Amino acid sequence: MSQHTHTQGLVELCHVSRSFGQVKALSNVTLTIRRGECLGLIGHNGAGKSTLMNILAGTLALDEGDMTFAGQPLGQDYAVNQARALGVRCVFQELSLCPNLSVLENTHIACPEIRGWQWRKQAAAQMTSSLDQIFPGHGIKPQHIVADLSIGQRQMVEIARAFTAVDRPVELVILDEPTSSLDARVAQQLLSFVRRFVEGGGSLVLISHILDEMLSSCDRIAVMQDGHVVEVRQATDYTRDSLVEAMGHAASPTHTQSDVRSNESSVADPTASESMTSGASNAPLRVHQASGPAAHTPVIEARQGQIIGLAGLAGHGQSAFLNKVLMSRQGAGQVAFVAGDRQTEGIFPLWSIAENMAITSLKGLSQYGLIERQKVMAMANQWQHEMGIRTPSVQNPMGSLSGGNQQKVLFARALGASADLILMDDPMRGVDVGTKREVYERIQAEAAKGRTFIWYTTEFEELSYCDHIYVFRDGQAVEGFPLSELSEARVLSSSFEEDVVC
Amino acid sequence: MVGSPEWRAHIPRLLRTLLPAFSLTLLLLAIFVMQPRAMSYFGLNLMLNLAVPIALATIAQMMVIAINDLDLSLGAFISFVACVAATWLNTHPVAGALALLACVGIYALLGALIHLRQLPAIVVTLGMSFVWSGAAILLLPSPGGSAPDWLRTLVSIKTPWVPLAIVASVVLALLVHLLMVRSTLGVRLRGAGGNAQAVAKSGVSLFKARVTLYAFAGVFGVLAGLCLVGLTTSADAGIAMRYTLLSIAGVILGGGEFVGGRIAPIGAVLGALTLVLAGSLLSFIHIAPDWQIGAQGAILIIVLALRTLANRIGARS
Amino acid sequence: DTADRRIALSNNYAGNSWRQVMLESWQKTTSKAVEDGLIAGADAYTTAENQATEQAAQIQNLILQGYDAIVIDAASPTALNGAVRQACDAGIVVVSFDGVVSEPCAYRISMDFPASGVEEMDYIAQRFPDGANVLEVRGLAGVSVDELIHQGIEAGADKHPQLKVVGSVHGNWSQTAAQKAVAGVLPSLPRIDAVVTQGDDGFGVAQAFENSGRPLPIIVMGNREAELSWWKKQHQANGYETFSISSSPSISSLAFWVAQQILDGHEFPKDLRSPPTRVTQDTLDDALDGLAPGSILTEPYTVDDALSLKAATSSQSAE
Amino acid sequence: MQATLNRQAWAARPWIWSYVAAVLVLIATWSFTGGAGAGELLSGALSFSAFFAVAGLGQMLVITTGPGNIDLSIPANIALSGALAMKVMNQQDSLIGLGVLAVVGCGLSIGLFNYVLIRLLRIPPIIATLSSSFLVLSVAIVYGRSVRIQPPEGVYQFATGKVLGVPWVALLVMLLALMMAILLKRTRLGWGALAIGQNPRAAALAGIPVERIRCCVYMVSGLMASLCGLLLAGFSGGASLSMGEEYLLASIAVVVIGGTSVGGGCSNVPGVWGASIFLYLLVSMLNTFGLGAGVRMILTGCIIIAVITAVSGSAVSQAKAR
Ligand SMILES: Nc1ncnc2c1ncn2[C@@H]1O[C@H](COP(=O)(O)OP(=O)(O)OP(=O)(O)O)[C@@H](O)[C@H]1O
Ligand SMILES: Nc1ncnc2c1ncn2[C@@H]1O[C@H](COP(=O)(O)OP(=O)(O)OP(=O)(O)O)[C@@H](O)[C@H]1O
Ligand SMILES: [Mg+2]
Ligand SMILES: [Mg+2]
Repeated sequence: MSQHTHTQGLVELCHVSRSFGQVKALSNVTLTIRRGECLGLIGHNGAGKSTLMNILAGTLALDEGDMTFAGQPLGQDYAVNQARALGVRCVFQELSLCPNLSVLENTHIACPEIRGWQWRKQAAAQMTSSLDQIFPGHGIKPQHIVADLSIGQRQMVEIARAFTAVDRPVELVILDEPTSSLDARVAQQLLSFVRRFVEGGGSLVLISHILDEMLSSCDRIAVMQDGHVVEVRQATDYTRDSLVEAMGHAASPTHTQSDVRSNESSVADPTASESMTSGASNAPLRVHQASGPAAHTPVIEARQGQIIGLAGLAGHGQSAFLNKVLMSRQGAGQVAFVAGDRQTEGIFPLWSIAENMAITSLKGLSQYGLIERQKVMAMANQWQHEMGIRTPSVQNPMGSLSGGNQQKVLFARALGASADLILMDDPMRGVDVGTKREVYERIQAEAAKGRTFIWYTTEFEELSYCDHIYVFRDGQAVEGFPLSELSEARVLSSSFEEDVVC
Repeated sequence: MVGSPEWRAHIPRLLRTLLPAFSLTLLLLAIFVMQPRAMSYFGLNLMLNLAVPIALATIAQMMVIAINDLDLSLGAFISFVACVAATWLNTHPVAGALALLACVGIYALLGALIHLRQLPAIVVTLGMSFVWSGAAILLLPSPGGSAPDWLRTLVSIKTPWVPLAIVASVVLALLVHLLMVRSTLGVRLRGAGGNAQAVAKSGVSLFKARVTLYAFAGVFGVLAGLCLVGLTTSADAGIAMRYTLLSIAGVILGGGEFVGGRIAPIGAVLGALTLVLAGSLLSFIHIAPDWQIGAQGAILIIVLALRTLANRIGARS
Repeated sequence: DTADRRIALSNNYAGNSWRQVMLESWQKTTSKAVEDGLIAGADAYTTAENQATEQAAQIQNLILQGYDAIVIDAASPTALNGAVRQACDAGIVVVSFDGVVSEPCAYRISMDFPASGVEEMDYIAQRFPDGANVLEVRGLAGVSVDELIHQGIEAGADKHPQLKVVGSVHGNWSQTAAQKAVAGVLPSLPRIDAVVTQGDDGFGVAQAFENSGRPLPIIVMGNREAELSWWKKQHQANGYETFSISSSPSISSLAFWVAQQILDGHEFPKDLRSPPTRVTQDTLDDALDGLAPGSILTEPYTVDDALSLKAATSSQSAE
Repeated sequence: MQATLNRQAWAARPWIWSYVAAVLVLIATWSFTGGAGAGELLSGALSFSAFFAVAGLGQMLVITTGPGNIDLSIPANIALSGALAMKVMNQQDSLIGLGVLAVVGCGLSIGLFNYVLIRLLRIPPIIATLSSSFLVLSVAIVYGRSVRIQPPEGVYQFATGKVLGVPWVALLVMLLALMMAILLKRTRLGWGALAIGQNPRAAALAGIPVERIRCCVYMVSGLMASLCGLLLAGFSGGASLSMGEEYLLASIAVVVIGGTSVGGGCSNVPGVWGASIFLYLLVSMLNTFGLGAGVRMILTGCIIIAVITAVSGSAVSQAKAR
């Protein structure tokens, strides 16, 4: 039977529209999700991907249009519980776990079928097996409280939760930017599971801004632009450049290492850096680490105008390091921070976009100690333009922005501040390709003007924009090397070295 | 398992959950040192029996706090229940029982109203506190009434070995722990407080969750009022007004938080007992009357400061 | 002989001047008694919150401490009954005063509140034989003393039909609350000739009238220094005359003596009436003489007063 | 179209409703009395609600910094400050300045003390301020027993005086409210407090001096409460220990009825005034109707709930319209 329905759609969306006030998030979208395929959904920030998936998952009502599931039309009253009953699961872009509950308790929330006298045991077993299957070596216990997990671990829990089948099989899973908070290794684990899942007959929708992932994991890719699906083709028909072009960005040549500005001459070997003195007026930032697992722990040094990259697997203390630097520098007021975990560390939900943007630069926006509203608005409008934040007005609430656009606001907050040291905690989570490129250029331009960046990233590609890279393991930087010595193998080997022993 | 790094990572959390027990022990020790007579069946019962209604009130408040609301009417509600119990329940048991049931119903309705119209619970319950007080004054314009005999006997049962007050507190703590922490219902209710949007996206009805929690609050409020009137044998319209504040303080002292569905039933009961014992300790130290009220504050501060200290030392080791 | 006996005072509230003077009076009387070796100890305990439940817990703690007698100014006449019963069962003498308890095993010393209400109305009737508009300022709703005085006022209104109670507000026995409540209703009221109060609120009422610019009515006062001073000033300015009545805070020492005498083996009836303290125009200057600012008029009681009280009460009941 | 626009403007300003409610109550009172004593009632409302408002302003700032932040030491603070003012001023006009200084110092120190308990001893704010209120009340009892009851003439004149029927006190508190509004809308301290109330962790990471602001917030609350104590003592002809008791609930009530979110991060200065006036007029109205205490209280509660339901009803329907 599954062979028979393979070409027929599992889910069909016909002429679906949805708007939020004046914003038309989706207009007239027609899309088919087939059985046993992984459909990729790609598009710029605010294109309407999450909105479409929310409609599919039953958490948003559509304004116009029809949906069918396995040939059966879904009524106007289609909602979460019906979606669940049909075997549709969704991992939302903004994580949807209860931080006060443990992992297994969160499993019950999503799978109420797990109940009865032994429900804890059952939920723990389900969750462990699901996690083991998708993320071998995850290190998460079902009893852990979610608030204690790092954002990457939370994402793993949520993904694994979506694949736990209790009573009925999972038919369709929607993954909305599942890899944004995962490091390369874990992301790879997920993607290979995705292939196994669809080969087993399941259907899957994958949203991601990382092109390579899309190209390698999806069977077909649908491209969205401003609320429309502009084209759907086999993944093999696309190349990186043609995808970018289809999304509506001018296709710029793929980034290579050679066009990164290289002021490597000013970068010294970190082990030798202690003997170096800087001629610049700003003394370099230097962080000595307590002795760690590795034989030699490098002194982390960031000089004016440098971009320092922090690499390594997620959860190995990069954020903690950034936090430490932030707290030690904050007294001087010359430091800004771009959060990656925007929900818990970045946004102020009750405020408008403009206020969210201005909060770090208030000193410069005030006169006689009073904040000038015009200056705030001017700043917000300017940065909306520069970052391409899609919204009718910067006075709209922060929550009306799509995930990637919220992230851009956080970027604007830090870049707009007068800080000369900017710390970035995996800041590109959810930002689309076109914007990313602009931001990379922007960061380099700012660095050239004398600003210093410390940049933790989970994407290997981004390390090539850094002057100097430190790899973290077990809470410590275990190795540091200049850009010229960067290679994926080197980063991987220092991230893993002793992991094998454990 | 014990001693593994896995386990060690959870020591701070474990310590935090043990803190309410720590402060209670600290207070009990101080009292025993000052008044050895307190260390007896009779002594413990005397010190703790009035803590039981407060513990019940604290649990009621905790139900509301679990969904990120605050009940400012609890004290007035319990006073009203006490008045009903001392009048109608005594003279017309059936009518009285129905009235108490209706009270629980009103609580559930409040939950529904707050959810459907998205009202700030604190304002609604503030308004309700006037309503309950007014109703209590209409019922008992001046103090009086008399608790039904069965209620009086019930609260003065002599349990073997351990006084009723302690048995009741332990049973209460464990029952509510089972209900709110161990059961699947409790998980959904706490989840609704932890991340309302997320549980709604998983198909849990927030409406049901809030109504259920408010109904629970009503039930425990009624129990608190009955227990109180059984102990005092008669009622007045303002008998439990302070329970509002005490119950909030008890929840927080027990390790609960105002938002995020972080509640700890066992801690809440311990917190209520701690507050009551802090008052008792005062009677065992001889202080000039002028400073007695201040000493009450000082005792609370010292107990909490010691527990912060213990927490820090524990977390460091 | 009570030289090795100990007495405790359980008090539920210390936040107003009446209670402050009451505690002071206890302190003075008992420290003398302890010095004289009449009694081993007499400690005063005040709860932090004005709550019957907290006071009940306090009484239970006092039982635990082994006091021989407990003197109570109660937050509620009924809510302490459970604890009082336990004290009686433990063989402890319980004497309640001012705020009395209804538990039969306890002794009660209090002013005749309804009678004082009637007396206030009597005074007004005498000042306005042709009738008057009266405003009633009550205490805290739901508390028995408020209800008792109110009953007295109502009885007085029945007794003097020419007096018309045109308004009634709750001043919560607090100067500021009374001022606010009165200021709130005044605009809607006709001319007020007289105001009856329950204590600690007369001065607030006077303030409300002064601020409203209305003619000053006869405000029946409650023996507070502020009230009496204001009265005196008005009298000097324009011959203002009124009347003041309240229970004396030193009733705590009276209760102490009663407790001590019972411990000593004397028999007392369960219900004792303490006389109110009154101030008239004639006694105003004497009353104000030596009265500390912010204080309240009080009469010292001795052990003889306790005995004569017993005699008076017994003769009353014999009638 | 016009109607929906208006509706949006109203829902965006929840404080309007407290004024609407106040006006309705006023009309109800006047129709009962036939308009007698109208001016008197209004000017009374202005001066009495000024005391609620000034204490409420401080409480509002504390509540703004997030759930769990609440200042329960306001009543004790009022009692102590009133006593302190009267004693320092000693009925002499020449000492008024010194008295005001003492009161300001007292309020700021109580706020600082609260903050120290919260920060250094890590005591939850609600319990910290409760404990400190006991201590402060004890100090007030010990210190205030021999208080000279009368305020100096200058203070009394100021507290009870009027200009064009508007009490001076009300003008002063309006000025304070204006300053508070500017503080919240236009200063870094205010923005910081609002940010902390929404997401304290994000606030710290965005470079906001979280602890310094928390400290300021509690100190401002202490200051406001002590000013309330001073004014109240002046207004009612002297300090008394029980003077602040009703402010425990009232200070919270005016804040939340005025539209400030208890969840933090959103504050509402005009609402504090509106709610203060509303509460005073409501009690006066029910007193005027001459109802018994029980019925009066029930009506008070029902009216409060009805008002809040009406307000949120419009907000909900507007959200749906979006
Ligand atoms: N609750 C809302 N209120 C108002 N506007 C909204 C709301 N949710 C989404 N939008 C708007 O709808 C549009 C589509 O948003 P959506 O979240 O679907 O984008 P997306 O494609 O998922 O973007 P991203 O890649 O950044 O996640 C955006 O312009 C967004 O501002
Ligand atoms: N100041 C803080 N307050 C609350 N939680 C914190 C704080 N600092 C760190 N955490 C939490 O502690 C956990 C471990 O953090 P840590 O910074 O060491 O991991 P990480 O290496 O940065 O993780 P990732 O690479 O996923 O960002 C995370 O869940 C983080 O959110
Ligand atoms: Mg999205
Ligand atoms: Mg991190």
